[in-house]
Amino acid sequence: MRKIKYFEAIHEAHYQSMQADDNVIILGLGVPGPTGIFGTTKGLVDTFGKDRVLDMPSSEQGMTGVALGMTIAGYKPVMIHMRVDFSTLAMDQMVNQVAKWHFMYGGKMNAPIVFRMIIGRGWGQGPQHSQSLQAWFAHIPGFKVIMPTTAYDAKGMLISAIKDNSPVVIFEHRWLYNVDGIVPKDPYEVNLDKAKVMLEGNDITIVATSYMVLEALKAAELLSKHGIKSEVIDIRSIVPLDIDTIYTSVKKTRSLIVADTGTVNFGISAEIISRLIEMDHSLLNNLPKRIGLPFCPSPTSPSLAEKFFPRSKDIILAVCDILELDEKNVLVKESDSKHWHDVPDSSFTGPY
Amino acid sequence: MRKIKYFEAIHEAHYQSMQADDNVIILGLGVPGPTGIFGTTKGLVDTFGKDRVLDMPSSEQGMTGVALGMTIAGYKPVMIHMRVDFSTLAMDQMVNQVAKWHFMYGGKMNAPIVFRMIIGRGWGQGPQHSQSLQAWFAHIPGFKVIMPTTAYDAKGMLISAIKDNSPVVIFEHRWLYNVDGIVPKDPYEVNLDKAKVMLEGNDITIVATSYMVLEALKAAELLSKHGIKSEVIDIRSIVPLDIDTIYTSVKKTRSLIVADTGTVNFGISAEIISRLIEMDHSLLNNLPKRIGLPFCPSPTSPSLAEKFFPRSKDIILAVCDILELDEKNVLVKESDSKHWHDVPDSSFTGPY
Amino acid sequence: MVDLINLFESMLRIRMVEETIAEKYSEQEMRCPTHFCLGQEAIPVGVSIHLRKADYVYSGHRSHGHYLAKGGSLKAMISEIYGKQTGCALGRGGSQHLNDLDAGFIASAPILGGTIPIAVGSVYSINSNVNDRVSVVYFGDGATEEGVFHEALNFASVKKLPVIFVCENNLYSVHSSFDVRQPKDRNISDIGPAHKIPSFRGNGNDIEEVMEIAGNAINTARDGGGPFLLEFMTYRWLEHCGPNEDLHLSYRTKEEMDEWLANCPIRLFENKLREKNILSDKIRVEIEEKISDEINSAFEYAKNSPFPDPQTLFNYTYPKN
Amino acid sequence: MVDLINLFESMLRIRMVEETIAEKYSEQEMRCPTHFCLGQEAIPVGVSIHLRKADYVYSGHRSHGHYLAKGGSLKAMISEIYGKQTGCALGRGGSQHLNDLDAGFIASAPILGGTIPIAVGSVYSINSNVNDRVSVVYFGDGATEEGVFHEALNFASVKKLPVIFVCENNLYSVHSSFDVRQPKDRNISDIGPAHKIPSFRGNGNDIEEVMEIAGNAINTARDGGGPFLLEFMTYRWLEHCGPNEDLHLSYRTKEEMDEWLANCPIRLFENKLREKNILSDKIRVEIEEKISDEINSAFEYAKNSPFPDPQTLFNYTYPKN
Ligand SMILES: Cc1ncc(C[n+]2csc(CCOP(=O)(O)OP(=O)(O)O)c2C)c(N)n1
Ligand SMILES: Cc1ncc(C[n+]2csc(CCOP(=O)(O)OP(=O)(O)O)c2C)c(N)n1
Ligand SMILES: [Mg+2]
Ligand SMILES: [Mg+2]
Repeated sequence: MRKIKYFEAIHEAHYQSMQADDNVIILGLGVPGPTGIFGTTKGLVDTFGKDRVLDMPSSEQGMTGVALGMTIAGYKPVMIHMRVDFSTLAMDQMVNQVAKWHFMYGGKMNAPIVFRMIIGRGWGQGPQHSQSLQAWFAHIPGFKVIMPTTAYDAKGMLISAIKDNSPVVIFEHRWLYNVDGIVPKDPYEVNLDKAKVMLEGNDITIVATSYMVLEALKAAELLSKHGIKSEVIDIRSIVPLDIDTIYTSVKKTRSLIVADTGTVNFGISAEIISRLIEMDHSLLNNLPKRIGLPFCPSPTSPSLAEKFFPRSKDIILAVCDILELDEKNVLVKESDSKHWHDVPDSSFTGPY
Repeated sequence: MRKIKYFEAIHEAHYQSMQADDNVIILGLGVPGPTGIFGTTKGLVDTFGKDRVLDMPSSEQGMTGVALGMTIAGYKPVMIHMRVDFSTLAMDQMVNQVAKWHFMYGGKMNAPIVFRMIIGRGWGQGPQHSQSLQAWFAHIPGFKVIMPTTAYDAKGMLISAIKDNSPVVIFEHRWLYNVDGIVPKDPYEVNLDKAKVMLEGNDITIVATSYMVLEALKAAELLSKHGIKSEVIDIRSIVPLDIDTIYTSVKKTRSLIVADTGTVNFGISAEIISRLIEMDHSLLNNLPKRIGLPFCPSPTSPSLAEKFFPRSKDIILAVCDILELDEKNVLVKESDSKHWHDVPDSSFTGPY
Repeated sequence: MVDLINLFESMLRIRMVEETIAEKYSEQEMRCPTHFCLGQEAIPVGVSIHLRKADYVYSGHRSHGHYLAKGGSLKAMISEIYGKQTGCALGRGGSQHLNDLDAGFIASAPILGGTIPIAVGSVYSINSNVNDRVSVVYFGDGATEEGVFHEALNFASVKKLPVIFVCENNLYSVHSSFDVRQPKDRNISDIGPAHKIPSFRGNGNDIEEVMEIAGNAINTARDGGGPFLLEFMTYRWLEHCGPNEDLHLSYRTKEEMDEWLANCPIRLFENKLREKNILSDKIRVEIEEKISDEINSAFEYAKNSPFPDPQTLFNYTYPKN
Repeated sequence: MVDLINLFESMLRIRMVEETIAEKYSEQEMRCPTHFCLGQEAIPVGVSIHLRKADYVYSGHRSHGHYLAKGGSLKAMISEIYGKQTGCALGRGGSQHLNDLDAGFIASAPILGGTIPIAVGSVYSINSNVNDRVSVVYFGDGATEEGVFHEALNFASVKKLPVIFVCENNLYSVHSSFDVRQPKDRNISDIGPAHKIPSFRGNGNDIEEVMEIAGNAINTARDGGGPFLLEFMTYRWLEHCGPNEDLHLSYRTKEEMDEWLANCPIRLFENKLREKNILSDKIRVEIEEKISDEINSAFEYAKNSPFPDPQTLFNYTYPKN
């Protein structure tokens, strides 16, 4: 059973998709370049050439339109934004054209484009480089929106997304890139509409997206030492949302935490809680909690970022609060205040 | 007690704000033109000149940046988008610069810009001209987001918004423009952070935004003939959200409908329901319902639009469902299928 | 050789279709924003004469002429404006979202500048051998103020794609005159050279001039000569959106209007054809009758067509896999 | 008369500040993305020499030189990079969000093209009398690919605003060379004339040439002559972001790098000054020591400054009314 890293899984998905289908094109600034989008497109140009592994001007809006045009020529473009923040420049093309393309011509046109949106945190990315806008795309009919967490899903869901006839927006968290997992060599697909139970438990349901799944698992592990059995669900697919899997779990635990990488207010956690309550208004035995970015722009200074970006600690506190445990019994004292939590691991030394 | 129309109230707010403060500037394509943004800026150019009532190129992104620059020169710009859909072209400047401007320079800069976003429905506005994106702006820390419903609030909240040091995004529904209400002549302010109980009742709480408040009141009137007393709340302010006023009402009625002009999924209703449940997980005696745009782009054909845009009928059906009434007893049979509900009143004959 | 009568007929057909829409608009059965191109008919006809079926055409909000000149189905267009299931977009789009894939009219959409980069991308090719399909995109002077226009020019130039950017400069964007939006003395055709794109400017009401300029550009692009930017000066006769005149709004003068009315592209060409004895009263009447019949049956077809079934509202949010 | 030694000192100061940041970056106490301008020092210095305190300056991600040349506080900048409460943005922004209102350095921000229209708007005036403040905005060659750049040029031209658009063309956008992003043989200065903006191009490593071109533009703009677009050719020595060299990435050649290193703006100018006997070893050492002292005390200040109190995280989401 082969283990590779998340970024390698994406690379492999690209490679195999391009090999299987001559019409797959990858575009974005630096896509054929020496660092290849954090390694995910590195070297593809050598195999597939610079017309399919396409560098481009920094014209996010125009190049999104170009990608849409490419679909008319029969291509299946994968467009990459090194930060989701840059896609705000392309919002007209994405929302007014791409998302509605199939509908507004009565089903005659398709827009099979994959948008790879990289999100992240840490090392002072700051206000304009660390947003996590999945709620925006989820609000627009026409997009599928997915957030793979494991290397296995990163590969399988990207392959599925490229094959899909809809525009698919993928959110990839930088802090997952170096995490490894078991990934079969052969191409395979993972459905774009199913959540995944990562850990079973009866006491509380922790529903999470992307990197927050890892923090949830970390929290669950610590909690389990104190007899708390958490059920951790990786949402994976924001649109369509697999509410049934979540409902089944909460029906069992009657307790809910939703942990997301985005801003809490008007974010995706609200949709999840609402749908559950629309299914059963007395589903919960206690107050649910949402964990995500608080309501201010991302600060750069590590001292502020420390408070801004939620971690397993915050999930544990929330569980303690919900289940009325004494957090002091559960939380391990954090080692030392000079050690910032703004890097995924000690190998990371900046600058971005 | 003087009655004027909603659009006249906006006009008056502009006039009085510009008279009170020489630094107020209005900009947008056609702002000084003969139709003056559906009458709301008509003739202002004669009093205040074309440098303060400023026509502009169709460069939404650039002109948003220009407006932000104007604040550095001491001006207070009001920027108008004839459809909120056009603001998608300005999303980078709005979200990455304007919303974060105060924060990202440590409080040294302000961005006191008002964005007037016109939303609407009907007469085949279609996929690219009838979105209602308040959920997007509400998700971004830094904006205040308001949706005045009455002529009184349209004037008072616009005056407040112009005075406010934060960027304020106002959503104005075209179908409110010709509705009149009591509006004092003198300038006055209306707080940007308070919901308003429009009708008191004990049976069910209907929380609504903008034009949907009128549909809610219509529904409530009909329901009252059948002994159902609805409490109708005009949310008015999306950010900050006056959850306490809503909570107080639902605590009393234990039943909730949220009716919004935007897409339901991942929209503002979800935030409202979530916050209520976070305050009290057993608040509701029955399932809450969200009413808004269903999950597809806006269709143009009147036969589809008829089903797409929710009306009082849909609210009544929801109430019947929640309170287990027989809807056949409540609903008036609609007159005739040839009569489309795609105009606000019979004076409207297109073309936009 | 170009059949001159065909050209004339093609312009007159657009004119008569638009006049009929305008006339019937007050019946309130065409319930969608509708932008008329009366007075601007020469440009799409003069361009399309050089196009093949396989070539692509894109447009914005004012697209009827572009669609018809490229061979788009009249019945499907009128039905679309009536919001019917038989419309070219199954009623989902209305006047602002025409398409007819069989005719090579790919898409129109009303967001300014929106279709410009799409037109560029659609002739991108990973095969180095020259793609002899060209892509034409029409847009107004106002649309050139959108940054995406410049982004599209830049990329088309980098990749030397066979795109003909056609600006119909009618001096106004809604009610705003050119000089409040753009440097007074600049031509839009000045923008091409900044991106190393050959650019030409001509009288958009003179179909022969349009034909010549467009022909040169299209043929060169087809032979691998890369993109072109063409600016044609013209004038909109009716209000920005809708079937009425709008002189009462006073954003433009009666003198200006009269001058342009005198410059009617159809009358100018008709006079020439008559001078050359190519067109006679008899032929003109025959053409008119033929067009009238076609229009009548298109409207009848549209009016008799069914509306989309509301139950199908969700059918096209996502395509099937 | 310009004090040539001052110019030299100003360039050297930027150089030495950047070198010190680079040197200390590996200590991992400057925890934010940091873009160095080593090799590009002549442009901000040659431009700023013509600027008054009241003039406005804007920049993008690579802003240290622009900030320092305009007189931005070194202590506040270093503190900002260290994420400290004493930083010019109270630690909220980091290297990419410098500002110093007292010095007229209004804002830098890393979204490409983002500050360009802001610079334009900030010298808009409703008073017809000429505003003798000018606004300078620096950006790279890559930023000119953003549509907003063109939108900003257009509006500045329509309103004849005193904006100096300064493009530092260093041939690369991250690792992508010019020709994959823009028409190979176009100059960015070609774009100005399309918007009726006078434009000039020069050697950005020759401070005297920069000074001359910039002076002409700034003085004319100040006198009501409207906007200018200036393109200066230059080269980035270090990696796109961060303190290291990056020749091993092979997106550029050693030959190219060596050529530009030989073209060091500071060395070129130093040689001239020495030839003219304006600069001696002794003076140079004095200058260096003075700068060193200033840098040392700025770093000491920054390191000893407190971090922002986490309790103040929400302080600046909304301003007070
Ligand atoms: C992005 C965007 N902004 C504004 C509008 C509103 N709008 C519709 S048509 C139009 C006028 C455009 O003028 P021009 O491009 O010259 O075309 P014309 O109507 O003159 O043919 C405007 C501003 C729009 N559709 N899209
Ligand atoms: C809108 C946007 N797209 C992409 C980026 C990523 N990015 C940061 S710097 C940079 C290179 C810009 O090149 P250039 O403008 O030439 O400036 P240089 O770095 O060469 O000084 C890019 C693409 C960004 N910051 N903003
Ligand atoms: Mg026009
Ligand atoms: Mg560069």
